[in-house]
Amino acid sequence: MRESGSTTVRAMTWARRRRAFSRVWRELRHDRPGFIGLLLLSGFGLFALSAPLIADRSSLLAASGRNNPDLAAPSSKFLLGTDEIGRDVLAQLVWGSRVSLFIGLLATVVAVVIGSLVGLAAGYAKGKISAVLLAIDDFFLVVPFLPLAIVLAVILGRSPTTLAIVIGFTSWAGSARLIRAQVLTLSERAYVERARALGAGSWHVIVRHVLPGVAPLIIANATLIVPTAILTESTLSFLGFGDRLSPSWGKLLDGAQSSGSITINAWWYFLPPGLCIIGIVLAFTLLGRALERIFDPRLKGR
Amino acid sequence: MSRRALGFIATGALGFGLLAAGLATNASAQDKLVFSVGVTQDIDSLNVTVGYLVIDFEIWNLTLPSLTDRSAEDFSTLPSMAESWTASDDGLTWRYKLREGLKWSDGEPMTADDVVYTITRAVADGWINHRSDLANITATAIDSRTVQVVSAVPDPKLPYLGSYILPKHVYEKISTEEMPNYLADDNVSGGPFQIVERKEGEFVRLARNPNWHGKKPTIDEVVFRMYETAEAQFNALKAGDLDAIDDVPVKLFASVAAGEVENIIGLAGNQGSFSELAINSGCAKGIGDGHVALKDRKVRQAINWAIDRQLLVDKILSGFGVPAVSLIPSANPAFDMKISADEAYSYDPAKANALLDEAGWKDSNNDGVRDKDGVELKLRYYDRSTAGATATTPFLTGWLKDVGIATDVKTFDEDSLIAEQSKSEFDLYTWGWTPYVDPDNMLSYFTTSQVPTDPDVGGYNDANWCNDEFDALYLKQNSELDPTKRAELIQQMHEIFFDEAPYAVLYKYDNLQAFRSDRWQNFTRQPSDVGPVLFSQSSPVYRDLEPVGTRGGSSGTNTMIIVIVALVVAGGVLVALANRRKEDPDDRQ
Amino acid sequence: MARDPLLVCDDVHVAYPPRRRGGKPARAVDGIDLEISKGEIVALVGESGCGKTTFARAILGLQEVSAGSIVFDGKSFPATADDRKSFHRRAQIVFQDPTASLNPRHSVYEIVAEGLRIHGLSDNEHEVVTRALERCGLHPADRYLSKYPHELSGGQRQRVVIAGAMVLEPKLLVADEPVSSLDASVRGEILGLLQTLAREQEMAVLVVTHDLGLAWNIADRIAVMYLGRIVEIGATEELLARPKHPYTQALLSVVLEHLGMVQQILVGEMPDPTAIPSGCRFHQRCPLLQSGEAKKLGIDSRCTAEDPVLRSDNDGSSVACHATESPTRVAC
Amino acid sequence: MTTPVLQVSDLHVTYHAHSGAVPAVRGVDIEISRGETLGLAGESGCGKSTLAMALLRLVPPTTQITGSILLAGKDILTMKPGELRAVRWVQASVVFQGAQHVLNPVRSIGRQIDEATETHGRTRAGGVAELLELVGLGARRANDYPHELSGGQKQRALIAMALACDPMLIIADEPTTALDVMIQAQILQLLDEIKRERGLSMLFITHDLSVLSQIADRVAIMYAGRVIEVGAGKDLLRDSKHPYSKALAASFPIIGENTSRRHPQGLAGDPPSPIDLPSGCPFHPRCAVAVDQCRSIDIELRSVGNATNRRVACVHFGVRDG
Amino acid sequence: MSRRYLLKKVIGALLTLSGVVVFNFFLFRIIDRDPLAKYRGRSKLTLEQRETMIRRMGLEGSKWDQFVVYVKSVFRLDFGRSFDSTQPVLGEITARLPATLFLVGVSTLLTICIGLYIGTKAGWRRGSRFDRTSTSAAMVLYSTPEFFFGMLLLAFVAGRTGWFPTGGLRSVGANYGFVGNLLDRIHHLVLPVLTLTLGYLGSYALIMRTSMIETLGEDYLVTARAKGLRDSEVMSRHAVPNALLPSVSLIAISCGFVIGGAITTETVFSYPGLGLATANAIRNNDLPMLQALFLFASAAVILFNLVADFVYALLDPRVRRAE
Repeated sequence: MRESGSTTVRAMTWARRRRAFSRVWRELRHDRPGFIGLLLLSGFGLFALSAPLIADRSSLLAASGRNNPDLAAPSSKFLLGTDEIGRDVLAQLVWGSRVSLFIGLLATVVAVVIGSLVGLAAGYAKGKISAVLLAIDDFFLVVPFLPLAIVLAVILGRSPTTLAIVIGFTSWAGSARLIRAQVLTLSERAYVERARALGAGSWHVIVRHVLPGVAPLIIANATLIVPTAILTESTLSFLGFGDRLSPSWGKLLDGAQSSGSITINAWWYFLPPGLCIIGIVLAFTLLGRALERIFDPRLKGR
Repeated sequence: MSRRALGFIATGALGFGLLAAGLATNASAQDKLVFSVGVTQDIDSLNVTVGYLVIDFEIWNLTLPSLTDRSAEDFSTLPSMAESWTASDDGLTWRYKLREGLKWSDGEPMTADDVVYTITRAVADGWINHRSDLANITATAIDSRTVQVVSAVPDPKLPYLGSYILPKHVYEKISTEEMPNYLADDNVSGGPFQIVERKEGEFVRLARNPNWHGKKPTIDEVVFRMYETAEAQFNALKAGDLDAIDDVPVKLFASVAAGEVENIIGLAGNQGSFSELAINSGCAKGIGDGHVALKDRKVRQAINWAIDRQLLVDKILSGFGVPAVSLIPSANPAFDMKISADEAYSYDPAKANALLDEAGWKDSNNDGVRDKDGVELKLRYYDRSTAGATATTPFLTGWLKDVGIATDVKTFDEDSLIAEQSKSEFDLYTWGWTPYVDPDNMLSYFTTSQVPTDPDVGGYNDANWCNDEFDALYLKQNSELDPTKRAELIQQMHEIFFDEAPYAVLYKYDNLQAFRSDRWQNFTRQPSDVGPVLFSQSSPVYRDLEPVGTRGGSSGTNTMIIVIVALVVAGGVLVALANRRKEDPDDRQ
Repeated sequence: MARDPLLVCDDVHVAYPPRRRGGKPARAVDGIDLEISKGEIVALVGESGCGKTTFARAILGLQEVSAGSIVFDGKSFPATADDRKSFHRRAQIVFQDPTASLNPRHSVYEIVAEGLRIHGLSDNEHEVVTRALERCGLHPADRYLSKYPHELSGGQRQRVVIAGAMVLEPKLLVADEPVSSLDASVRGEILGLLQTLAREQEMAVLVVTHDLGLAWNIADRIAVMYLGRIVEIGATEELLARPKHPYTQALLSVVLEHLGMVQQILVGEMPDPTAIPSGCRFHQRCPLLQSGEAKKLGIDSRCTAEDPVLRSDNDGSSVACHATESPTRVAC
Repeated sequence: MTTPVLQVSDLHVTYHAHSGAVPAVRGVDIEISRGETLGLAGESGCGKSTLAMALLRLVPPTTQITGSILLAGKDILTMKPGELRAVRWVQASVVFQGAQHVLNPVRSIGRQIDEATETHGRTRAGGVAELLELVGLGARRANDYPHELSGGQKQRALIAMALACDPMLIIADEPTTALDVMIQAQILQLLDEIKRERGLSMLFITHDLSVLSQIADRVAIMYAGRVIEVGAGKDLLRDSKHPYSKALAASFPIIGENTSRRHPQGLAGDPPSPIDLPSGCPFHPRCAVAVDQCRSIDIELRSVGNATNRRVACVHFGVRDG
Repeated sequence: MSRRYLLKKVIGALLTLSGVVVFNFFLFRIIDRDPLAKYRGRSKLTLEQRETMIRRMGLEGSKWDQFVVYVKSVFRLDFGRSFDSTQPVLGEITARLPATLFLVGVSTLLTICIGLYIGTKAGWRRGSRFDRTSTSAAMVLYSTPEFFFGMLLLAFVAGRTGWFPTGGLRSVGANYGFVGNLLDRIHHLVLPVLTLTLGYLGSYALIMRTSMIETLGEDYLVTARAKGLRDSEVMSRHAVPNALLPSVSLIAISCGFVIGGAITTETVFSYPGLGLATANAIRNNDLPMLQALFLFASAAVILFNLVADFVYALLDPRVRRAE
């Protein structure tokens, strides 16, 4: 009896998740900007995955352009031409997409984890803890983000991982505030009150009511942090604080700029990474905004 | 349309108006003949006791006098402050006779006192830029126009004495303690130009010094303008904002050299500047904590064999330079090492591997990195954050990895890197030198006496390398007055340096400079035909430059057109916005 | 008079801390005495802002009591977490808005079973849930188990809320405006359900409402609240037939036009609980004072100076008004 | 007879939501004569508010409105935007439910009231002050902002605003909902006084039948987008004919009446959703006296007995429409 | 305006600022940088000289002592001497401040005016062609790193046409008189301002549009229409003032990003302001300079947020007239 009960519950939970997912999917499919974002994103995802098929990793090595002309225009051999030391731009672009995405996503994970924890705690806890967390959040909200990220990058080093952590560490404040606000509204909800009246402890309330309630918001918010993280990465790399040995898109722009490619119109060197940054940021932004529209509790009720 | 919307439009129109007005100022109403030079390096310090960048030297060359000058053609010694000189028989004592009526730019007389004061204080306080020239020298004033210089040892450099002479009446007020912080903003000049305006990080403007004793330059003013990127600087040259630029990115220079850019010529000058990978050789008399493996000559040689210098020249210099294997001690190529191509270091990873194996560094744990007695061959590799300085790093680290040497790359600002070097706490680091004309300086840097022994004092021996034989040879050439014999001694020093390999000298690079050929002519190179125009040893070009025809003119008309276009656009936008109101559907029922 | 008092509230106060430094606390509940017996339905009637919801939440421990005591089932209010948990098994609350009370992400089954899970009563969960739903008028329960709140009508949602409370078989149910957000035609059904449950389970119900009609529908006793205090309490028929407190009278008059009562529309609005008037808290709006009646009775000065206490009358009702304390009827 | 102030015939209002067309109002005829108050009652979703908003075409632009709405003889539905704007607030104004954000939170009460007169060039001699005094707020409230007023005061301000251009018809859309009984009584009293003093006509929309007994001359009850019963106020509330009206009336108990004591009454089932209306009479699934016919025929309003103004839409009542 | 609100905001800003001051101290103590690197190997400093310098830099004693010295000097606006130029930091900063203020000020003003105008219009006419076009454009602008705009402008406008200077703050050595010099400055400012404006225009327009759309659902717009107001009046009197409220806070928060934008823009255009100084200070590990720049930047953001709070209060009577 009991087992059958819990099986049904589990089945029901899964059915609900499936349904929730298919609802989101359905709504997303009908949300044109969001769907375009998703398509763009899948395109970039495939692009990043296909890196080994397009170019060998060794073509990223400095010496790999040994026998190639420098800054050669696109040709059948080099679809996007070569850079100033004769390396295939396409190879760097495709492997760079991995670096940019990796940094963007890892930074987002860091930001979302910190942001969610702080947001949840600040929203749920009362009194001094909440005040202290809020003050910290306020602080990170006003501290100028780029200088702080640069300084931290200088301190912690330049590997993609540390860069991602730095970016994540400096960009959680907004989501913490957002999540806190949502937690506050959620804990005012009558069903949370009801759970408390049923004798529920904080743990139950957080796990059963608050977390599932903020999860969609966290997802939507995360989708919107990725593009800022990618932009930050490209800015840091462009300013020369990126990892020199990882060909991220920002690094490519830095290379293009310092080698004078813009002036001699080697468009194949600076336009592709620039457009890729715009494209991926646009993709995540479109998707994130669509998810926000879909998940937004204010719009849901109407 | 509501008042608010009008407010928006008004603000927009104001913006447009300002932009248009801004455009109108491009017209230059300059009647002075100004030569604008773009540089990507900001001035380090105009204080001759602390500055060390080439831009600092360029400005000192223009503002500070010296007893003798160098010819533009072949660096031969020319009179400057001194109109003549005589030597004692032993060649140790020299008397310089100063020109008559020398004056500083502020009108104070320039006398033997100034010379003696400068030399004496420079020796006493150990000023870096005077140190090597004056190491063994004492000076006394015989009268106000005669200076007697005594060298403790025979000095092949004399009678050339190019040390900058400072105005005593200014510098005697500055204590030794205050000296490092002195801004050198006195603007008292004894050279052809004097500083008239300086905005840090922006520009330095120099005007002709009326009290200059030499040839009167044609140009009225020289402006050095700082740019953050070489690209922006190049664009400024193209746009006509600048007349000359240094440090043209190689690819841009290639296009200029190919004649693809109108009105601009490129001159690739060589004065022996080279880049190297310094290897901490762990001199027993020095301090520091270099990797144990690097104390082994074979390992250092292996590093030299692992590097493809020709590829660096092709890719990083686009061919504007040549591979190098030993020190370039002088701007004069006559002092370069003489070595046959098959003996010189070349790209031979097999040889590098063999040498490393021989030295006992083998990859016993198969992690791709060689090791010995439990120590991994993993080296701290430091480079500079200076723009462009890091280009070689991916190449070098890649090649080192190929032969089983791991690297841990860290980037420093130049000051911090020098601090690390002063402590000799590094394994490998990249740096570059631009040698003087006389090889003595460059050679002196690798004597034991220049090995850092106190981090606060440091030393030029940045490979932390010492060799008694080299030291002995150095002292010999230092007092060898016969040029042929001296050249032989230097060649012997080269051989030791080559074999000991404290450096992996990478290449000798050209200074890539570009000029407005439609505006200027007479680009004096030093030395003639091969040397650079800007940032040369004694900067003669500024005295020789001549304008081509008349300047300016075209930008004015351009600007007028733009002003009109901008006004029309602004007007159009206003009208369109105003009309919009009528098109608005009245209500949204 | 109460047989087996299940809940005894003695001089309960709830004060919200001042919004800003130097401000006054809001005395939302300002000294309430109330007893509720097993199986009894008591209606707590008052206008919004009178503190009735705060009081209801205080009974359930959802709001901290600043003074006074609440004794439930012979025990004073639990201090430890375990005690509180077991207390919550026996006292439940139903909120005004069923839509808000249901987590939109949980199915009906999960909602109803939530209480059981919190208290670790997972034996026969499915059966208990089904029974609770059916008892609350949702049958066959199977049809509703896997539905989500948005798939239900307002009335059904409120039934689910009640079922969620009933699975724990509470002894006391506090219903805070249980039907005010529902359509009129659905209201009766829900009230009927509450009445039936109270009767069948011997469950005490405290209905918090602003609606005297609702009280007439189901309550055994009515307590009228004004500005944090009960001003009159008594058996439903008695109180509604012969209201004694001028506030109760006015309240009744505005809903009972057709019984021929003259409308006594009070002027102004109820004051803020941060600024409770001195003397009788109702005196500023009291028709007795305004019409001069109080002066005739000679109590006008007491009305403005002395806070009247709730005095039991011999008919079982209690009133807090100086005008009802005739010298011949001193409280026993 | 003079022309009615408002005459609505065969009004259909269909708005478009994501889920498709929603027929919120399906063929409504109502009429209000001068000085008369018509009470329009019904539960949530019955279309009463849509009807009210449609009267001045205050519905979203995509909404489809057919039929005719004659306001003082002129059809609102055929007016050009300019004409419509000139009619709004001058001939008919709206008293919204004050609890919601119907007042702009960042503009003072005075300016919001002024705005109406200014727009229509009808500056009043007494200005805003007079209006505010009239509704019992006091002239100095003009400088206050909505958040500084209580619910009852906001409602008074809205009434003052509605009176600003001296309209002949006031559409009161749930003006007392969410107010406490005592305040509700105050507002009703105020509306009643104003209406009498100025001879205004009023359409009073509410879900609370008991309110209508105080203020309405006639009452129309709506169910699923239709009017299902019309009649004089008190008659209709005491003696409803339509089974739905009956049940609705019964769910507002009369205190002191023993039938409702310990016996709350209501209707099983829920009001139908306008997107998914049952066939025939939309009430039949909840109706205790439904017959087969009810499932197929959606019956029109018909007169009952000899009372000319009593009309019911139910097969059990009325024979012929005269 | 309520004094309490003002006071609360000012105190909050001061608290955050003091947080920054403390954070600043520790942040820059983590960087291991030899303060005397500049002097090593160049000039012989006696032990005494070295100690004097260390003391002047406030690098003596325990961390706590250093902290006290640091806080005291911050109050005196004494940020020590730059490791790089060896000059007092405050002077270096004040010399560059006007350039950046000019750049950021003008572009922020333009961004706010144009962005809000576009956002308002797009939101009000949601779904219209204007909305679709402007929103798409805003999305693309939002997605583009501002330095990429700078690069493109430099390459295609300045480099190709020569209409605008490619960098710097002013023409060197020329004196056109007061008005002429001002115009010369503006001429140099055009491209950097355009870059920074384009970089942030998108996000401002999107913020305002969202805010407008949220306002569209409000009941008071129905009230305003019912009163017979024109559509444009409903928008300007009722929708915009309310939609501005959330935008004010969001724009204030995004001000921090503009400071980042100033760094890249000034770098691209060699515009010698604080942004460029920051980039250089970081490259040179010039800690005293960085520390002060960081403090200034934070103070600027805090100040901007404070101003935004005041603007908010001015716009919103609920805050302005709260007790």
